[in-house]
Formats: sequence, structure tokens, C-alpha cells
Amino acid sequence: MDVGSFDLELIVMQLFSGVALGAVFVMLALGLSIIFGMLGIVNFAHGGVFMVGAYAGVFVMERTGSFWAALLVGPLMVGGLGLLIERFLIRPLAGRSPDDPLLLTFGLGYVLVEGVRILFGSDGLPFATPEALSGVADLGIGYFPVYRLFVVGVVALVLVALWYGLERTKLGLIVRAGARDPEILQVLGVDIQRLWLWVFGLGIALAALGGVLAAPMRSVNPEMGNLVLGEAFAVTVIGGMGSLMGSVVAGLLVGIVVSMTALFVPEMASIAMFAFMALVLLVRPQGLFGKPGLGV
Amino acid sequence: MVGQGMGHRAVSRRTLVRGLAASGTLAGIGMPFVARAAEPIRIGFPTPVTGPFGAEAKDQIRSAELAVRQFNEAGGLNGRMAELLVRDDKLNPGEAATRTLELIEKDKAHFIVGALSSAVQLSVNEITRSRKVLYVSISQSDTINEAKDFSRHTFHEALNPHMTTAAVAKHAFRKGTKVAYLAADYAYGHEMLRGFKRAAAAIGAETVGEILHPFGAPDYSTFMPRLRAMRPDILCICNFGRDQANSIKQANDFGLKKAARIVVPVLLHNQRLAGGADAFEGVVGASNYYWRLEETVASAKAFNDAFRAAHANAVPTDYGAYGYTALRSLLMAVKAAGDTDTDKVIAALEVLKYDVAKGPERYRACDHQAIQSVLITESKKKSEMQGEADLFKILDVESGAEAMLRTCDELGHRA
Amino acid sequence: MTPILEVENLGRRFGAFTALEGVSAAFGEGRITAVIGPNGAGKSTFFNLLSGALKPTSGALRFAGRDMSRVPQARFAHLGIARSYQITNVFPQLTAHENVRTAAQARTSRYDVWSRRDALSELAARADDILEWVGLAGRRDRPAAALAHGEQRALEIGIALASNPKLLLLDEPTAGMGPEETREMVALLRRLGESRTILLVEHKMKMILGLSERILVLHHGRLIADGSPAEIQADKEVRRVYLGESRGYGHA
Amino acid sequence: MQALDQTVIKAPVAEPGVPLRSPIATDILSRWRAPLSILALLVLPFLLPSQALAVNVLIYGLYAVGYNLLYGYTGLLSFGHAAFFGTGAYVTGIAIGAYGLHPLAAMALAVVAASGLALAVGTVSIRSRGIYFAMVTLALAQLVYYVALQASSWTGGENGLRGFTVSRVDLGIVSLDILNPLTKYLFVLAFVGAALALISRILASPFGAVIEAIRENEVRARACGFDVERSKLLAFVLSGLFCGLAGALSAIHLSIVPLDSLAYHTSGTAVVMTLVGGAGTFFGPFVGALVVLVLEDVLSLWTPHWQLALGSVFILFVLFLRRGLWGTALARLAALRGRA
Repeated sequence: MDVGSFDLELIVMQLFSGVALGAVFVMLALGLSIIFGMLGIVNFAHGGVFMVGAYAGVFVMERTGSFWAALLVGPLMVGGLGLLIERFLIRPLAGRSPDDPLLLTFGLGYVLVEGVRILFGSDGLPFATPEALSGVADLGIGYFPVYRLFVVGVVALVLVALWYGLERTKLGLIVRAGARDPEILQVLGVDIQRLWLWVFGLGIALAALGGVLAAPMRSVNPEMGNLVLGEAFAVTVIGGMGSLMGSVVAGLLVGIVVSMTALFVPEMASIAMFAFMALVLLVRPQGLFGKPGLGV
Repeated sequence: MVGQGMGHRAVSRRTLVRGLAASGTLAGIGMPFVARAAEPIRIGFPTPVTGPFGAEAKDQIRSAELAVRQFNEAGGLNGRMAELLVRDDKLNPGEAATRTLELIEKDKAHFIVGALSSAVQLSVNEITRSRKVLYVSISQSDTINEAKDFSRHTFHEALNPHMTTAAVAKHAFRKGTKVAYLAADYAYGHEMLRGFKRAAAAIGAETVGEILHPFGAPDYSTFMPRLRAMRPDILCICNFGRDQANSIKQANDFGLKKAARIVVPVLLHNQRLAGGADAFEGVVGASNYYWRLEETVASAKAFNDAFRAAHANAVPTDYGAYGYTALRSLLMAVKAAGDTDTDKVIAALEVLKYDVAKGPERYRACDHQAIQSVLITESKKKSEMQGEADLFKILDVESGAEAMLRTCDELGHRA
Repeated sequence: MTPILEVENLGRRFGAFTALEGVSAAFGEGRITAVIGPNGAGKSTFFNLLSGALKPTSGALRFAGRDMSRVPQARFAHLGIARSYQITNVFPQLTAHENVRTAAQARTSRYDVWSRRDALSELAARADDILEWVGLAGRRDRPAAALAHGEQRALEIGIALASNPKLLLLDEPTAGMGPEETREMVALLRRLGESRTILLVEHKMKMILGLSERILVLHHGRLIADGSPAEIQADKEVRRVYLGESRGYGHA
Repeated sequence: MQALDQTVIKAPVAEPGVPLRSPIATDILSRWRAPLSILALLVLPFLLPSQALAVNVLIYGLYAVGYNLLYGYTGLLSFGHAAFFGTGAYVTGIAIGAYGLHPLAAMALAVVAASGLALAVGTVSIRSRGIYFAMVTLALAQLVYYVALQASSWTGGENGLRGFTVSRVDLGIVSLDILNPLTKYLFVLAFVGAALALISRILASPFGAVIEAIRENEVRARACGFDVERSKLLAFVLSGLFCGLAGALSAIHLSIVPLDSLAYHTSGTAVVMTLVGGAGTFFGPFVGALVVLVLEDVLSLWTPHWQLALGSVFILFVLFLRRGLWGTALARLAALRGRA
């Protein structure tokens, strides 16, 4: 590959699109990371939930015609589904091996995909970029879709909200304490089951939000979650399981790695993510921000 | 949604009844002959009912069933009825291989027709050629024509990338046109890329750059700055299915469609439905069939009418047409051969000239590739669509000629 | 006589937190020594260091004259150090006999994928002997999880004995036991103490005073007293720690 | 049939309550579990809808049994075993197709390669524990998948590997016609049977006791003097070895190697089959493979949405029948005997 032929502007532009892609990765991994970090559950249905989120977005958009309604109501609907999943599928597994919720959600992934195929067909549905956010912005160094800039903004907003909620509110304090030692909360008289219910719902809603946000960029189809699961896992593993900060940094790093690979050896862009992950695992098995020896 | 199992059962029940009737009328002639005449002509039909191409598979099945029904209603092969054994290959080559083995070993299928992905057809072909069973592939690929995968039992009714890219290039490229390529990094993507570049060289179009993207990539944003920097007149997107929908959509988002014309090797009915009119608007590509061909071709009209009558006025799609033309031609060859003997049917199919849905077709001798017309279509603007099935404008019909194909020599077939 | 176990200036830090610091002591063969101290005194850390579960951040640990500070934990058992746990820590779904026999394998057949495990008659017999010793012969083929609490504690010691250790580290062997079970355990420990060096962590003072010949007192990660039961009882520092700061004898 | 398996009682049981240990008499019978399994598999092709399906049951049964060595017996939940299955298949195909090796030599090479890969993947992944392990194995298997996709000049890429159809296997004295379905079944069964005997032997060995001890209580096993990491690694390699053999057999059977054999859902298949049949039981995974494949076969004839049924069934198994079909059946039998 002739590296010399790439001018600086293109490289800077590529870096920028890497960061923007990284924001997408952060968004994809967020729901997975929250549920693992707080509840110690690996949600193998994460990709499925992401996909259901996109379909919920389509569903709301078709009825209201408003992208904003889809962005808000879609994740709430799927979050509601998340509450049901926690209550009737995850909670009965309390006290069992941590493998069990993982296995259950693995089965759930199939159910979600096939359920959507029954309801919406197997072909996929179009999802147009909202009028107000379509078009390209001139960044001086190149052009970039307005919608992708919007996604970066939303992700930043969600992260700030999460950070505030977890670090600066009493509820956040309780959740964090509970994640470290559930027994303490029981002793203090906190209804831990209800707390976990809502945390799980939040994680699912965030995964669904990722789906709605992705819908105008990626085509909406029942398999759209399959790749997301792999991507989200890679980001979470690189960042260190259960570390929110880790997911954010890892997401951005992966975005840049993929983007730079795409510039120089484009066909290797998919491998790059997993090769990067293997490298991180070799040097730091617990991930960039994970605590050593973690792993429940 | 009705499982194809039901349809298949319905066919076999009908066949059974007819078979009994036939054996009744022929009872006087002699028992061995009766037993033979009563035996249905079994055609195995692996197709990905499950998975992302379920809709295409459904169209294939419906059209294939139509062809079988027409054959049977016309009296079959001297009273021998045809029977379609539909199997779900799940878009998985391993699954397809197992199903094909079952069709051959257990169901004693006389012929195999079907498949929808390059990998699946090659897997089916691997099984059929070692068992010396005739296989008509209805999935696109250049590979299956090449000597390495080909066998005299292999027939390829579908178009191949070489044909479609040549036709599209002929229509879209001019001398000096600047062309950029975004191609999926796998055999099918390489085949399309090769086809385009070859045509471009012949026409005198200029290649300003090419990017190979990973197969199955969901995000193309990282390729867009470079594609834009190439300043092409035409962007050729050489991929398929989901990859095509995603890359066209994202090229759109990055404003590439405003700067360049987007051209694809194959433009499919169901993929366009899934991608939406806005994303595909103005995209030019090729296909084997589009229902509005009926305005100029009589056999297309007949096919559409029969299909409409059977399926509540729905129109057949491109992949549906493959199922129909493959089955019709195969059964015509069976009739011509007067037997289901594989060698005789191969001989008959090799010399058969048929026009069942899209104008004249025939199989080339060396690689058994169907020489047929290629349609150049353009995806319509939403506001110009008259009805839900009115997706494309037919820009051109490249009529079938051997010159469209790579030479037998090039494919490694020695005379 | 060279001591079987020797620690010198032993210490362990976790980040900024010092769990254990500057502990020096030597232990001869065939004695029962108790380690006591209020909660958070560093007893668990001390035991984890002695059994190889943790590596010291300072000081030295010698067993039978050999420096153990870089020896992996698994080797500790092979060299003759075995331990039991405060919380019952057996293989719940294996039978009592399998529990002990498997533990006994650790010196001889760790990676043997070819012979039949029930054909290792020597190990099987040894496991039976140990079960007899700890009073579980009648429970031989019951899964560990189906044993009574006291029986599980005995099995715990049986597992530790399987490797025929020279040094036995017992972490609260009578935790959660009633008086009757405790009496049986004490008798068992006495018998064991005749042939082995035993170090035990305990909270039941009365039992310790009757059983051990020597007592180590840890407090805030430091060794504050080391002597015979009588000496410890008289020690001012110990009295201050236990009566002044702590509201009772430990927590159990 | 209870003789086929005694080890069930050691399965990672989720429900409270302690399964009863078998009396010595059944321990003696359990020695015959491998021959009895093989006997059961001899009649299989005559009970199933097709021989091609029966061969698949053999192959996936072995794949699941190999997987179970790690999951059911060692307690490590891997989501990346497709890497070993696929490697076994690819190496067999490449060795025959590109280098003209004798099928048996090719399979031997494949097993070696799969074990080697297992050693590498195991070395990296075993350092992570619990569910983290599942994700690391999954991610590493994805890496292998993408490498195979890229290395298309070797693997055929997305089109899959072709051109190595084995029609006959020359054994010196006889030459087997592998295109004959029954001969092929018996050929595959010979390997699967030998592998089962070997696995049974490993499970009954002292090492078998070590991995069970690790599954039961890792901390304790370490304190007893077992090098937990090395034991896990050995179990991982053995597991990869048998999964690689299963892959090699699948290459011979299908005469193609699809890229799917390295995909995520192929890893999931092993998990599903093992769980449905009964993790930690000797024959359970085979039962699981049989049930899942036949269910898929039957369901897919009726509805394109068979995955909905399969997913739901799997969820129900996790919720209510964690020991799987075979495990539950054996536990019931043991309970009956216990009462008697």
C-alpha cells in the first residue's frame, strides 16, 4: 500500500471518523457493560436487544412519523421488555452459577431474532435518516454526515448522564455499593431485587437506544445484532469487563484502530478489532481498566 | 407464513393421485413398465427458507412449484409426474450438503435444483458431482463455471458476475469515466471487481481507486473519506445483500451520491424493498428479471400471469424467475430425453433452446452456463413509483450472447 | 534441631494497605501452635502466606530449610504443607472417599490420563485410613454435601491430611460447631499433633489454652506476643488489645 | 441403560438437594459405558430419517462430548470451540485437497493442529476466569474466523473449502467406499467409538478426578497441590483435540468445509447440545446432539421459524431442566435405586 499518497488532511479526517466510529462502538457496548458491571450478568441477548431496539424505533416512527419519538419511546418499550425478562427469566436464576444467566440469554437471542422475523419479516426494513439530521457537514478537512455527529453528541450526553447518576446521586451510590457487595444492601434494608430489576431494565434500554441510533446508519434487519454482539464483546473485553470507563476508552481506541486499518489495509478492518483485543489480552488479561483477578 | 413443508406435501399428494391414475390406465401394458411410469420425477430443491434471504427463497419456491405444476398439468413425462422436494439449507453450506446427501441417498432425487448463495451452491455442487447427479444452480457465481468446480453434471442457470458487470459497465461507463470501486473482500466481491475492471479497460474508463472492505462489514464510514478523495464519476459498489444495503446507505449519508453515480452489479427486488426507495434512488444495476419485462417479452407476460393467478396478483421477482426458468428448462429436457436418466437429460439440456420467461436462453456446452439476457435497471424515486412493486426502470436489455461470457479457454475448459 | 517452618520479617501489602508486617517466628516439629488476634489482625493473610495462596511482599518464608517465597502454591502441598479453611471448603458432589483420594493424588498422579483412578489401590487405601482417622469411615460413599456440618469439618481436615503433610495449617477447625462436635474435633487435633506440626487459627480461647503449647498473637498486622498459654494469659499488651479495644473474644 | 453413565451425579447441578451416589455395583457397570454407547450408536442409522443425518449426529455428538470434557467436567464455559472444530475440518480438507495426503494422515494432522490451536487459545484464555472466560474464548474464536475468511487462497474464504472429496479410503487390506452412506457411517463411527472409549478412559483416570475437583472447588484443588492452570490447560487441549477430530470427520462426511464451521453459532451449538443432553454426563451430549439435530430436521420441515422453538426449548432447559435430558433421567434412576 502506497502510504505516501495519503495526504495529511485525509489522515486527520480518518482519525476523526475513527473517533466517531468509536463513539458508535461505545454506544454498542454500553448496555452490555452496564449489565455486566452492575449485575455480573453477561447478556448474550445483547445483539438481539439492540436489533429489537431498532425495530421498536421503526415501529414508533411508522406510527408517529417522528424520529424523536422513536428515539425516546423505542428504548422505553424495549426497556419495559427488559423488566419482564429480568422478572420472569433472570430472577429465577438467582443463587445459581453465573453461567446460567449467560446461557439463558444465549437462548433468548435466538428467540428475539426469530420473533422479529415473524413480526416484521426476514428481509429487513428501510429506516431513513431524519430530515433534520440528514446531509453532510463541512468540517474544513472533509465532509461528515450530520447524523453521525449527532450520534457522537447523544453518546456523550448519555455518558455524562450515566456518570452523574452513578457518581453524584444517592441512588447511584446504592447501586455501586450493591455491585460490590449485595449483602450490605440487604442488611441496610434496600430492596435489592427491585434495584436490580431497574438496573437490568436500564441496561436493556441502553442497548435498544443503540439500536435506534444505529438504524439510520445500518440497515434494519433481524441479523443486525449478530455482529454487534461480537463488537460489543471485543470492546468490553478490551476495556476490562464491568468498567464503564474502560468501555468508553476501549470503544474509542477500537474505532481509531479500525479506521486506521481501513485506510491502509481496508480488507483487514474486521480482523483489526479482534487482533487488537488478542494483543490486549496477552499483555493485560484483565483488560485495560479491569482489576486483576476479576472474573467472578 | 406457510411452511414450505405444507406446499411440498400438497404437491406430493397431488402427484400421488395422478400417479395412481396413470398406473390404472397403463395397467394393460405390463407390470414393470407400470412401476416405472408411476415413479415420480423427484427434484430436490435446497433453498434458504430460514435466514436473511427467506423472502427470496420463498419466491424461488413459489416459482419452482409453478413450473412443476405446469409440467404436471401438461401430462408430465408420459404420465410421470414431477415432484418438488423443498429442503431448507439455512444458508449454511454444511446444512446444504447434508440436505443434498439426504435428497440423493434417501429421497432418491433424480435432479437437484436450487441454492441462493455462492458458498451453498458450491457445496451442493461438490456433493452432486461426486455422486453424478445433475444439478442446476440458480445462485450467482463465476467460480462454478471454472474448470475446478465444474463437472458435466453442473448447470448454471443464474447469471454470473462477469455477465452482469459487463452489461452494467457497457451501459454506464464511457471513455474517460472516472470509476472508484468498493468491493467486498471475498470471492464474489473479487469476481465483480474483476468483471468491472475488465469492462472498464475495454471501454477506456479510468480506475481512480479501489477499496476492499471486509465481508459482512456493518460500518463503511471509515472508507468514505478516501472514496470521496478519489473524486470518481461513478462509484461501483461490488457486494451483495446486507453489505450492499449498508454501503449504499452510508455512501448516501456521506453525500457520495451527490458527487458520483452509484452503480452495482446486481440490483435485486427484495433487497431494494429492504433498503428503501430513498437509499437506492438512482442506483443502477443489473438483474436477470424484472416483472415489467412483460411489456416487451411475451414469455415474461405468460410467466407473470400464471404467477399472478396463483399468488393473489403478486409479481414474481428475480430470484423467483431463476426458480422458474431452471425448473422449466430441466423438465423440458426431461421430456426431450423421454427419461430421467442423468446422461440423457444432460445431453438434452446441452442442446435445449428455451424461452420460458425472459426471451431465448441456452446452455453453453463447455461450462453449462445459461446464455441469456441481462437487464439494466435503475431504482426509481419514491415519487415516481406507481404501486409497491414498481421499483425499477428498465434502462436497457442486453440480449444473450456468448460474447458476454469468459471464454471456455479462460475458464480452464479444454476442448 | 532445625525448625520445620521459619518466617523472618514476613510482610504483605495490598497497595497502600499493610496487612502484615515484620513477623518473625520459628516452629519446630510436632507441636500445636495457635494464632489468635482480633478481627483484621492479619491472621488470614498470615495463613495465606504460609500456605502459598499469597506471596509475601517482604521478608522470607522457609520450610524445612527451603526458601518458599517463589514457590507456586501447588508445590506447597507437595513439599508437605496442607491447610484447611474457615468456611467449609470441600468438593461437595464428590463422595467423602473421593474427596480424600483425589486430594491424595496431588503428589503422585496429577496429569495421569491413562490409568484408572479406582485402580490406584494405594491411594484408595490411604483415603480409607484417613477417613477412619477422622471418624468418617461410616460415611465413605456419601457425597460431601450430604454430610453434617461437623462431618464436613472433619472431612476438611481429612483432605488436608491426604498429602501426608509435615505442617498442617488449620483455619478455625471448630467454626460453627456445637460443644459435642467441638470435643470430638479437639480429640482429633490432639491425636494429629502427636506426629505433625499444627498451626491453627482459633477464636475459642478455652479450647486453645487447653490444646496448644504455644500461642502467637497478631494485632494490626504485627506479632505482639509469642509464648506459652500461661505467658500469653499474663501478657499486658495482649490483655490491653483484647480487653481494651475489642468488645469480646473475636466475633465467632 | 443407566449403566451408560454414572458420572451424572457429579454434574454441575443448579437445584439444591444432593444427588445420591451410586452403589459400587453400578460403578462396575459404568465401566462399560463406552462400549454400550457404541452399541447404541450402531443402531442409530436405522432409527433416524436419513444416514446423512445419523452421521451428523455422530460428528456433533463427538463435538459435544469433547466440549463437555471442558464444560461439564472441568467447569469452564467456552464459547469458542468452533475454532477447534473448524480447524480440524480445514486442515483435513487442505491436507487432502492441496497436498494429496491419505485421509487418515490428513485427519491425524488435523487433530494435531486443533490441539495446537487449543494450546494457544487455552494459554491466553485460561488466565481469565468465570464468565470472562466465555467472552475471551468467543472473541479469540472470532479472530480465527476472520483469519480463515482472509486466508481465502488456503481456505476458499466465504465460498468454503472444496475439491477434496474422499470417495474411497484405502486401508491397505480393504478399500472403503465412502460414498456409500452406510460404509461412511461405520467409518465415522469407528473414530467416534474410539474417541468415546478414550474420553471414557480419561474421565475415569486420576486426571479425570482432578478436573472434577477443580470444577467443584478451584480454591481447594489448588490448596491440595494441583496446578489448576496447567490442569485446565490440559483439559482444554484434550477438549480441543476431540472437537478437532469431530471437525475432521465432518470434512470427510460433507466433502466441503464451510466457513460457518468456524462461526459463533457453531460454538453455540456445542453449548446447546451439551446442556440439552446433560452437562457433566458421559453420554448426555450425544443425546443432546441427537435431540437438537432431529428437532431441527423435523421442525424446519414444518416452519421456517424453527429457531424460535429451539431457543425457547433451550431457555426452558436452563430454567427448569438444568441437568439436561440424560442427566435428569439418570438422576431419577439413581433416586429410585436410592429409595429401593
